[in-house]
Amino acid sequence: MTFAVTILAQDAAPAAGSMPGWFMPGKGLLAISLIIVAAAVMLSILWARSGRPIRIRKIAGLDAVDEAVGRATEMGRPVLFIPGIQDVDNIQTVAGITILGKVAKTAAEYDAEIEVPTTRSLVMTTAREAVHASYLSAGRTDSYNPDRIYYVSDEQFAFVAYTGGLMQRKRPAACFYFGCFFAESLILAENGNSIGAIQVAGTAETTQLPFFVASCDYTLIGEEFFAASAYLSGEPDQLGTLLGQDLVKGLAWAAVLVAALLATVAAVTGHEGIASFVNGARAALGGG
Amino acid sequence: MGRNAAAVLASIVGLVMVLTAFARPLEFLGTAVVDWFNVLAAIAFVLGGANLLKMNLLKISARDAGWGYSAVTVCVFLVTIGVGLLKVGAHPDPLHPDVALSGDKEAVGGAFWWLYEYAMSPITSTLFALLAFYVASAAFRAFRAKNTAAILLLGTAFIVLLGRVYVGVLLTSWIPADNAWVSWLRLENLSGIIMAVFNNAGTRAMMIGIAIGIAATSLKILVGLDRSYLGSGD
Amino acid sequence: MSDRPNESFLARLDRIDRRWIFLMMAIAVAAPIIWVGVTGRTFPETATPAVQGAFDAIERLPEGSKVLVSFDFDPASAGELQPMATGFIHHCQLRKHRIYAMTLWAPGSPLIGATLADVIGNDPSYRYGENFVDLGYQAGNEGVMKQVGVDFPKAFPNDSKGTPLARIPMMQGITRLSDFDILISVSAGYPGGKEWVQYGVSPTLTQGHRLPFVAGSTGVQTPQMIPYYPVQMSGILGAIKGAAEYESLVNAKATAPGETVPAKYQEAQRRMAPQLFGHSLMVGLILVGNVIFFAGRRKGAAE
Amino acid sequence: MSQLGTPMVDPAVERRANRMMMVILAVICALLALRAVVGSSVGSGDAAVTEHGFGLVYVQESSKGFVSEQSTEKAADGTEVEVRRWKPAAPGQTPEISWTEWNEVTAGEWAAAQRARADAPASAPLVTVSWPRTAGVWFAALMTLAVLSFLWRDNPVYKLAESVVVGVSAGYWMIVATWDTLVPKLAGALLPAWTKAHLMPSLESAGVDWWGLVPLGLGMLLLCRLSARVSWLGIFPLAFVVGTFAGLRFVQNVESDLLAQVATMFEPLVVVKHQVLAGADAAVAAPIDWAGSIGASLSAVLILVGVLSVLAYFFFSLEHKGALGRTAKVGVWYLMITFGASFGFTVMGRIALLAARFEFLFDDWLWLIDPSGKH
Repeated sequence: MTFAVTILAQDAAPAAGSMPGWFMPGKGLLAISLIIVAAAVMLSILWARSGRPIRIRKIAGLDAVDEAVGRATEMGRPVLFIPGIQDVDNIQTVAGITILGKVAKTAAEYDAEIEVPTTRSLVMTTAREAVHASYLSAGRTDSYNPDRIYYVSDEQFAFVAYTGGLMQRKRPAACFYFGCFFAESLILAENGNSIGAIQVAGTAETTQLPFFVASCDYTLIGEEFFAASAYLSGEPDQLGTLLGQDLVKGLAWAAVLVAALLATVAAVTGHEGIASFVNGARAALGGG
Repeated sequence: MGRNAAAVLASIVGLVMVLTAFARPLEFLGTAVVDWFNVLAAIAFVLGGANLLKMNLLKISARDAGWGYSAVTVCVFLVTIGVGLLKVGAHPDPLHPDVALSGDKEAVGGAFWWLYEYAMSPITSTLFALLAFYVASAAFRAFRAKNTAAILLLGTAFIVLLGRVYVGVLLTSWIPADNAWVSWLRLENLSGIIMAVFNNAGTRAMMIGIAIGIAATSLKILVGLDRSYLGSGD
Repeated sequence: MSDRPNESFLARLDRIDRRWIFLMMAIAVAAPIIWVGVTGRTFPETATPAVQGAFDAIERLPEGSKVLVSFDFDPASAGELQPMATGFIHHCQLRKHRIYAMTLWAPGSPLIGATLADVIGNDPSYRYGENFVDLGYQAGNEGVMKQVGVDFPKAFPNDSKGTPLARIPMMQGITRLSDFDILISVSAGYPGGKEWVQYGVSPTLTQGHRLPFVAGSTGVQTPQMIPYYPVQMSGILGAIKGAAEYESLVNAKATAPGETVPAKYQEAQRRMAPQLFGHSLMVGLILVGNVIFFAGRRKGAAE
Repeated sequence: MSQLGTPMVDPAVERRANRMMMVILAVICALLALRAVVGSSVGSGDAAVTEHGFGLVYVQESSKGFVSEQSTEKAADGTEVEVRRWKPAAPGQTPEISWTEWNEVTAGEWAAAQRARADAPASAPLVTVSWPRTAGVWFAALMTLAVLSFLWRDNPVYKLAESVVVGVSAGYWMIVATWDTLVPKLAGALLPAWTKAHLMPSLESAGVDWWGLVPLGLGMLLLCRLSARVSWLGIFPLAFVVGTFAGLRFVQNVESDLLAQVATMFEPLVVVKHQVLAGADAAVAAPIDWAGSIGASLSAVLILVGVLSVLAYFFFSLEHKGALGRTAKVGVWYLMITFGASFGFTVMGRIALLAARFEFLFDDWLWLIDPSGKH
């Protein structure tokens, strides 16, 4: 507690001189938080590596991925995968490409055709690497066709125009949307719905979730999307990161509860010490 | 080998970026890399453009179904690049009329402006407007009161839809607005409460979860646990 | 006609070709546009707190305050956001604020010029470089926002015409974001209001000086912005409804009772009529969908 | 390519659809002809004329001329340099460089100008129909209809619009990247003098910025992808980008979403509000506003319950059973309300967009309505 108050006091008064000159003022709490997050994830990975079992709850949409790819194979229709419409500087795109790697592996094993239109040149390049690696590990490099992973246009709606038309013409049996999506979410999902495709979506764009929820068979909500690649891989290291996420979430959960209770105590009792701690903590965390 | 070296590179530059948030001498890197990325993305257009041309030219030469549309795409693409690079029809900057390419590329009246104003802009905004139709068909099909969760979803959508237009205001105008005990029941106030309380809580919690998810995904990249974006490297 | 002659009306309605729904939506939106276009009538609006907050934040600044307006949208979203941009500029003009316009969306730069010309084009008291400036587009998304926070002239070395900032009188004394008196963002997504909070406004909070921030946002982005109001943001215009409320606030200030309001300042209010019919159609569709659902369930239970 | 993915279309259905398309096109043409016959009145007062055309754009001529003058200025290092500055030519002065610009005017202004020119030719600037822009409005209108036709079914007109927009937008973004990123940030950094002389006269540069070599080098490595032999080098720029942004986003998200959102939860669950009375210092003695207090307290409690229960839903390593299961269920309810609200809000925006497209068709193209007084 004393330690926390010292940190808060330093953050509240940026001029405090105890930090070295090269260290940016007001960032002490952030540095400690980052260390806690990193430590939680790292320790969980080590925990998982030591061979202790990790149970992960079912995530409905992910169990459907294999089934959807299998159905596409049976019907002789392609699988459509869209890794969002943002560039590789967005972590959602990277997470989407990781999932693409897993889906492509399933597709390679089933010998289903996978089609990946992208909005960015760099995403095209990255997606080709991931898919190629999947075909390689499935031992089917001969079926890998880089031309099925291609660039359309950086413009969101030109991409939608193309993809919408593609869906009506090629009628993919399974459509996967994993990445950062904006307004195109519903146009894609409604088109997929109208051709009767199995659709699974995952995004951290909270504004688009309602549309995926309304039009897709399964939707991974927010953090579930980031958990998906670990879940699909089933490797202990990856599952360990999920445990680490839960540890951090547990801390956040407790912090939220404590924050509300402290603020209530401060308001009801009018205790000055608690009130100044509440204000200091809020300011240090960036809440104004 | 290449793949391992690349993963090490990713870890090193990533850790340096973490430090930019804390170390004054590195602060400039935080903004500089964004510039570098933009330049890199601009150079990457060569790959995207080459791929676009290749795919469409293949279609044209093979006389695939719909090759005519590919020809249109290729022509329009090349014309846009041509008039955009040469700033056709755009006058130079009035401060430097002697430098032919100094003008605004999107100056009104220029060829690039024409393509933007009369081809790209109306088509993209109409595509965007298609959503008005799709929200209607999605709502009709998906908003059925199958269980508690679905009832909450459609009930909320219902209240917000009504509360945001004049009909909603009229429907509950009989509830006295000046009595604080009941005035919150007016549709326009109810939709405001839904936004401020339930939506606020849901969005906040999702943001916290997503932040944790992004942090964990970034960490996986930083420690080299997630390398799928690097492919096989062979 | 039907291949299932014994099917009930409701069951057939359930399988209705979705193109009939599309047609209904087209009529529900098109007809009121013609009606409003011919009669010129609009619905009355009362401002919600978030819109009033936005209005007050601009209203309370002294005359000649420095207002940074970021046009973070493209023509595809202009239907919803252009009335907000017009309204903000109109309000700043009434309050005689100095307007600094910029955009982080490449297709947004032509919109700046068009909006400024539309609202203050014929106002002799607004001279370019003294009362308003068009800083144009800058690539780099939130990188520009961070740059603007520490070194404004580095992020925007010249205006949209290429004039160096040093030669623009109203840029004197602008070194960083907190030198402005208010930040306005009209945004359609990424980068936009949310990023401005994260990279522009929040850093000023931890520095102890709070930069007032007002955002106009599309309907879809608004729920995402709500958690930031009222701490990080002074006000939000949510969707066309927010724009219509704001328009009516500004128009009430701009025009004396009985005077006619220029049509260009009623764009959002005009669009509320198609909204009314569109929303009513949606509500009707949800109701019909559920009538079908419950009738189907009762029938299923009876069999 | 195999026959994978070729749509199974019944030729009879296809023929019927094509016939229907022809009928629709014919109806549209007939309506346009009718619209032209009816015509519309443009201009006011004396200048009013009936115009049978529509979707026309009028422009006014405006000549620009410039003259230069040489002067000596002190450069940054103190030496004197010759500079040539340009300014607009004064009336009567012969410009060294000149061109004509065309500015859009309303139909009313056009009608008035026609009238004025009839009275006194040559004095007024030329006002005329701009055929490129008129063609543009018509092209835009037809493309708008082409996109809307996709709602009916995929068809050749839609495919045309699709291929146009893919080509034009891919080109558009490449040009934007060239002029707004490559020229100032790469050419401007490495070749400042040349860039200033030929491409960006307004560039202010203190000399070569060697940092520009970093993205150039990365870009060159990326372009190695084009050759099969050195293609593997292309993963280094990818590793660089993904690595740097993983580092940046890690910090940013913890700071701005995780910590800042936790910070918003420092709100008391019990709120006491007082009635607002007239007078500045009345607040102290004012009676408690029970409805307001209960409402605000309830809101605070509901927000806390919501945040905690939705967070509980996201726990992955614990089965959703017992207390956690019940909490997670409440979390799902909150999520559904959030999604419903979001959906309701979005509908408003989407309808506004559609309204804007219809306004374009009715206003700019068909001249059926005229809210902004353009014609």
